[in-house]
Amino acid sequence: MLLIRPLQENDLDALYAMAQGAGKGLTTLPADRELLQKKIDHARETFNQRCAPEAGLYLFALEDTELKQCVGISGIQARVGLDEVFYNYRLSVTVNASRELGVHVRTPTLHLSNDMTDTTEICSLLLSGSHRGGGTGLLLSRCRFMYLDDFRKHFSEKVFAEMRGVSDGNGQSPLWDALGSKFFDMEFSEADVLSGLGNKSFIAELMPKYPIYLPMLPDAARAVIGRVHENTAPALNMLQAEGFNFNGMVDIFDGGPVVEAFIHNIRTVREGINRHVMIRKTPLDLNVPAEDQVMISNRSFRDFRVTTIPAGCIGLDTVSIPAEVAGALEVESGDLVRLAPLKDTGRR
Amino acid sequence: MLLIRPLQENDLDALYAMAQGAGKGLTTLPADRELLQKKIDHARETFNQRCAPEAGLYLFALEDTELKQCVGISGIQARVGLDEVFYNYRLSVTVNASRELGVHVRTPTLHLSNDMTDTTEICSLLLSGSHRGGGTGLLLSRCRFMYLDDFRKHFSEKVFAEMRGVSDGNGQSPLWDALGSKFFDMEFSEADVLSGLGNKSFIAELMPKYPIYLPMLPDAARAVIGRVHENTAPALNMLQAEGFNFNGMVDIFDGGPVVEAFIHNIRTVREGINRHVMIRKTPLDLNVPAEDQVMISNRSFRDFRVTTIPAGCIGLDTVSIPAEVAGALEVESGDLVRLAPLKDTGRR
Amino acid sequence: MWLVRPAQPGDLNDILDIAGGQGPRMSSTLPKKQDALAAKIEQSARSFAGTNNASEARRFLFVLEDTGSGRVQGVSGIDARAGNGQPFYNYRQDALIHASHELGVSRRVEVLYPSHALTDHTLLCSFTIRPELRGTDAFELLSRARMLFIAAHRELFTDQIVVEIQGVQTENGDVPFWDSLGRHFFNMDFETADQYSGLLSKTFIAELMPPNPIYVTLLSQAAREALGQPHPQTRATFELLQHEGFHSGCYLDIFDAGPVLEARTDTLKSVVTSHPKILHAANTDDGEPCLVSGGEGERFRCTLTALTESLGDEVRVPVKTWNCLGRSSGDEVRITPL
Amino acid sequence: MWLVRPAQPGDLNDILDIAGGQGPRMSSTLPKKQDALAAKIEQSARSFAGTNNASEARRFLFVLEDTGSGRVQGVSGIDARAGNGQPFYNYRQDALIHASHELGVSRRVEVLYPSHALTDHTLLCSFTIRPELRGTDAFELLSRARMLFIAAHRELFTDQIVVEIQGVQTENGDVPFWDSLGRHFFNMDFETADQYSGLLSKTFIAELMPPNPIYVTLLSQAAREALGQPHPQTRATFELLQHEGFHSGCYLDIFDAGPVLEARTDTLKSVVTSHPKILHAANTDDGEPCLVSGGEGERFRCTLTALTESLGDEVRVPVKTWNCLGRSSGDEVRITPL
Repeated sequence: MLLIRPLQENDLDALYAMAQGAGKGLTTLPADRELLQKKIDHARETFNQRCAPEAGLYLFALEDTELKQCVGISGIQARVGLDEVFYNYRLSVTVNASRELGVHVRTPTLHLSNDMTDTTEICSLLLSGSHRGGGTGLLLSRCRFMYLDDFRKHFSEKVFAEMRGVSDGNGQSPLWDALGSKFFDMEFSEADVLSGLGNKSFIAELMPKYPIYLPMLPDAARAVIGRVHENTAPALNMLQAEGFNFNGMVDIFDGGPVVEAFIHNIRTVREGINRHVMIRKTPLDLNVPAEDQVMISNRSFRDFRVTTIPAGCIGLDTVSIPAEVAGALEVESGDLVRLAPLKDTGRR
Repeated sequence: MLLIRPLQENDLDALYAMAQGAGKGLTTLPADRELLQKKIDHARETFNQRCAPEAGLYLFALEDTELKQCVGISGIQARVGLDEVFYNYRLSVTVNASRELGVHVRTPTLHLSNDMTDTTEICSLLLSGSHRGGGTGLLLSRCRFMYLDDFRKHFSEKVFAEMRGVSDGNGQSPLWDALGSKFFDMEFSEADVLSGLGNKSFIAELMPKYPIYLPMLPDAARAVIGRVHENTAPALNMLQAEGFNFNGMVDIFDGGPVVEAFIHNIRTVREGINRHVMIRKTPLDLNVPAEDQVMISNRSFRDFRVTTIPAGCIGLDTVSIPAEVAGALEVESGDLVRLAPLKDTGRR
Repeated sequence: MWLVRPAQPGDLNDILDIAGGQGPRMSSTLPKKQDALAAKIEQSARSFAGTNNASEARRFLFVLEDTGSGRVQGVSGIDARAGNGQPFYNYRQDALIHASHELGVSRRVEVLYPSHALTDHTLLCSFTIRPELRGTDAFELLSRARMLFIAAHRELFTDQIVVEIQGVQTENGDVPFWDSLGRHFFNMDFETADQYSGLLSKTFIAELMPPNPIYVTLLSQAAREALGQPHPQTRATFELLQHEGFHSGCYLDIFDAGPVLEARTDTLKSVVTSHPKILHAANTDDGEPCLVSGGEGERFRCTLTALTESLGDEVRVPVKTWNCLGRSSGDEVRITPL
Repeated sequence: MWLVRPAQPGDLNDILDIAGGQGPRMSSTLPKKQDALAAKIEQSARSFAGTNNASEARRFLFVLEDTGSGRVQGVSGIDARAGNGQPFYNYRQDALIHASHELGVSRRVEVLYPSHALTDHTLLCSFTIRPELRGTDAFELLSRARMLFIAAHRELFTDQIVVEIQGVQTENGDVPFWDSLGRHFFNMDFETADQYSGLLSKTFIAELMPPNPIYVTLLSQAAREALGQPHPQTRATFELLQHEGFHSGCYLDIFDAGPVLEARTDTLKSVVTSHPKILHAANTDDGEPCLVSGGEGERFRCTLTALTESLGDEVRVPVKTWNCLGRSSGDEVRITPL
């Protein structure tokens, strides 16, 4: 069984192995044991409510219950930009027009912005290569929306995700080459890592503060603004299907887009339903196609657990699940659980 | 009967009388016969598709069919900022933080923006004092959403409305006093009128181009940014109920908010249904409470007409309407019409 | 003889001829259209005569006349107040230091700020001369006669004086700075913008110019190299003005990034060295070559002369110089060495 | 006698005493904490001795000693390069003209631009003296000794030299400019920010300073009135520096909007007038009051003297002056009138 649960102390080795396998590009989970340990500690404090709600970092592990091992991770940062400064470029338009001369020019312009400050970010998604496919990625990502839904007061009304921008096989980013490198005396990967480590004062010190007029950048750089890396396209599609939209913000280094949604508009949230648990005696084949699976969560803040069951288990007021699933979710007969389809049902 | 139809040549006198009665503040419809005539001409060209779609100005008249007189007007501008330059302030946040000193300051900041350029605006709503109440304002405003719905390709995906900002009994605006007046050597009302007349080059010439940090403005000015004039509160409530949200833009003069919505998310659009017309022989009392009325449109681009009928007329596939209503709508038995509740049904 | 005097309506065709014969930029403040030029000459005449009304800017236009043929061979001008009541646009080149203490890096970031700081300073402008006269004494006369006029009418001008020097242009007429910046916003070629700048109110610049500062590092390499560089053809002008005491500051032309030269009016070489003297006759044509000017307002004249003797408040120059200036013995003139 | 000489470790307590006795701003570049001040004195000693490593900024600290009591009564300093390897922050006051041709209106819009243009210019700093000596000859000695040091070590300093003058502060310690601008962004009072500025790397300014230009019209009236105005208590300093050839330009302090004075190093009065001379003895104590300096680097000394005779390359001053300077007959010194 694949089970979502809060990240735990003993996940460090698995996490480190995954981070190593992911290589560069995932700057929020670098392959650094000390740093990963800090993240785990932070997550433990968050779930145990030993840190301020706005400082919360909710990290979920995907556990393969047969292997008893963490094979994936995903996260929610309760608020960004409260401890450090959170930067984006806002892709805006400057219009210059002269009626006398009959000239009307629209100039796309990047404005340095901190407008995502104090907003909830979904982040840190990483799935072990061995477990990709079959809707596992969906479960790992979308379980977060069930959590956001049930504990809204801990999060902002809107949530966002930063999508990785375009870079070539060597990790070179056209936007960085045309813009960032002119101001930061370092490589893209170095800047990206520094930025991921959280101390962003170097950005305040080195970043251009005035707007950047895009016609002054080369075509290659302009072309990637607001576009995602090809490896990230599936993740973007998934979020768009959930109701996330590009909000005009892009990453200051690689130009990757920021997508956002009101929590109440997220499909997983809209389509979620509550049912009372009934433990079934009759055996059940859990191995159904992803289309027929629904996510089921135990709605626990401290020990949030989600797995999938066949849609057929859902009754009018109840959901009938095998004892092993109830055990994994730590629920008993009569407990209220929440359900949402794993895949897009096209009901919209 | 109250009937929405395209504005016509012979509405000039009524329009002029309404504009005179409205006084200052409605800068898009000044009491100037020549200007009003131009607006009518522009609207006629738009409905007759004799101007480019993006230049369209759709003006609808509310006719009291007994009086045979126009008693209200509302409009849609297909695209703003294509002919002149369209300015707003974007209410943004600047974050300055020093980890070393433990300082973290968020400074609300106004950035001059042209980002509404190329977007559809709903505008020019004016209702004669004699006809206020009983849902007439709703009909006059919301008929536009039925039009936007049926002719989406003529409009942008999003539409917006600028809401009148706060000013006192003498027409003094606190934001203007603190900001605009420092740069424009004129009265608020004068600037507002000049701006409404469409030639906005004086704004490019006189407007501050750098961001305005709000802590530098007096409290009275800061307090009105993004707030509406008390007379406009009902209009704002109506638009919010329709699904419009504040989008972070405010008027450069009085700080009034801009609200926007995706057309497909507007309640009138979401709740709209199509039915085939059936002319009923049995008499029908059209005079039902606003709660029980539905808007009915003939879906015509050139000769768009909307009125209200009792909700009870709606059948499974058809709507049964009296001959007089069919006549007013210029529809016949079997024609497809569109219906939407006049008031919030709370179905959401 | 070469004579510099106020432009007159009758000079119109000669000036048009000269203005038309220049490259695109040379004529930027000198309209090529007959009616615009005629209006400019009339405004100049009012400025010399002191008959402008209060709201009209004082703009002086001088011509270089070959007294033998009576033909005008060059034009130069002074705007008493740059911008003539409107903003006078420049870029101000400045640098910010972007340094990270933690990373131990420091970078000099050049920025161009839109500036009107030179608005209302006296501006030398409209300098246009037949190419074959470039670098000659007549060339120097045409340019420096303006300083003598300023010296004699100091109260009409400001303490700071500026002059724009044409910037870099390639042989096929491309302007690298314009192509890298202005073109994107004005949506027209350099020559068109330049012509508008001479003819129209500056409203179009306020409307079309990018409203925020520009990072130099984002300009094309050719544009960066052109910043503050004079066009090779302006070499003679540039050196003459440097010799007068002008120096490049941090201001650049907004269209071609040519340098704006600045000087303090009271330290201009011609102003400092040209004291009023009383005119007397010399018997010979020999002597030190000098510029000599005389006459107020519309009667201002300036020519080249040989100076035989200068003792105390008196100078001796040949009588033909008197005639050229329209002055006679005992009149006051100004003299400065070539 | 009054003697100006390089600060030494033994001066620490005297300097702390003086620094603590000043108003908040006077000591801005002079730390009040013992270890910070000791480090500064050591850096100064290395700067005088020329033993800095390449990356360390040269910062010179002078003290005014009463040779009778041996007590230090004042301090002054020179940073060879303003910012000491980091950006040196100022506001540059400039104006834009907002004019509408159609409406016939024109407005001068004052703007403060963040600027680092003075980074790396030589900076006079750390001037602190016991209040009772303000305006005396000792006061002039302490300030101008630095110019004589610069004249004698010209190669260590840049062509432009600047000095920040304390800005307006009310009697109860409020700084109107800070209250209208900086306070909103730095979220601390003026004194705290000012202390950090002296003690910490300038990273916090990059992090906290508003990143965009500031419209003067949006400042409070008290803040607008304070722009470029010196604190009344700095009157003596201000006048002394003006007399040296410093003038206010367009740069202001980012915290209190006090003026930044600028001068060309080679035109400073003390630099221009102080030529090297050979020292000889005078028999009397009478004569013209002068500043006299001698000695290189850490042996630099400057004092007040009576100058009896100055002929050619020679000067005659009393022998007690020799002793004070640690020089003897035939040595080279610099002399400049008070």
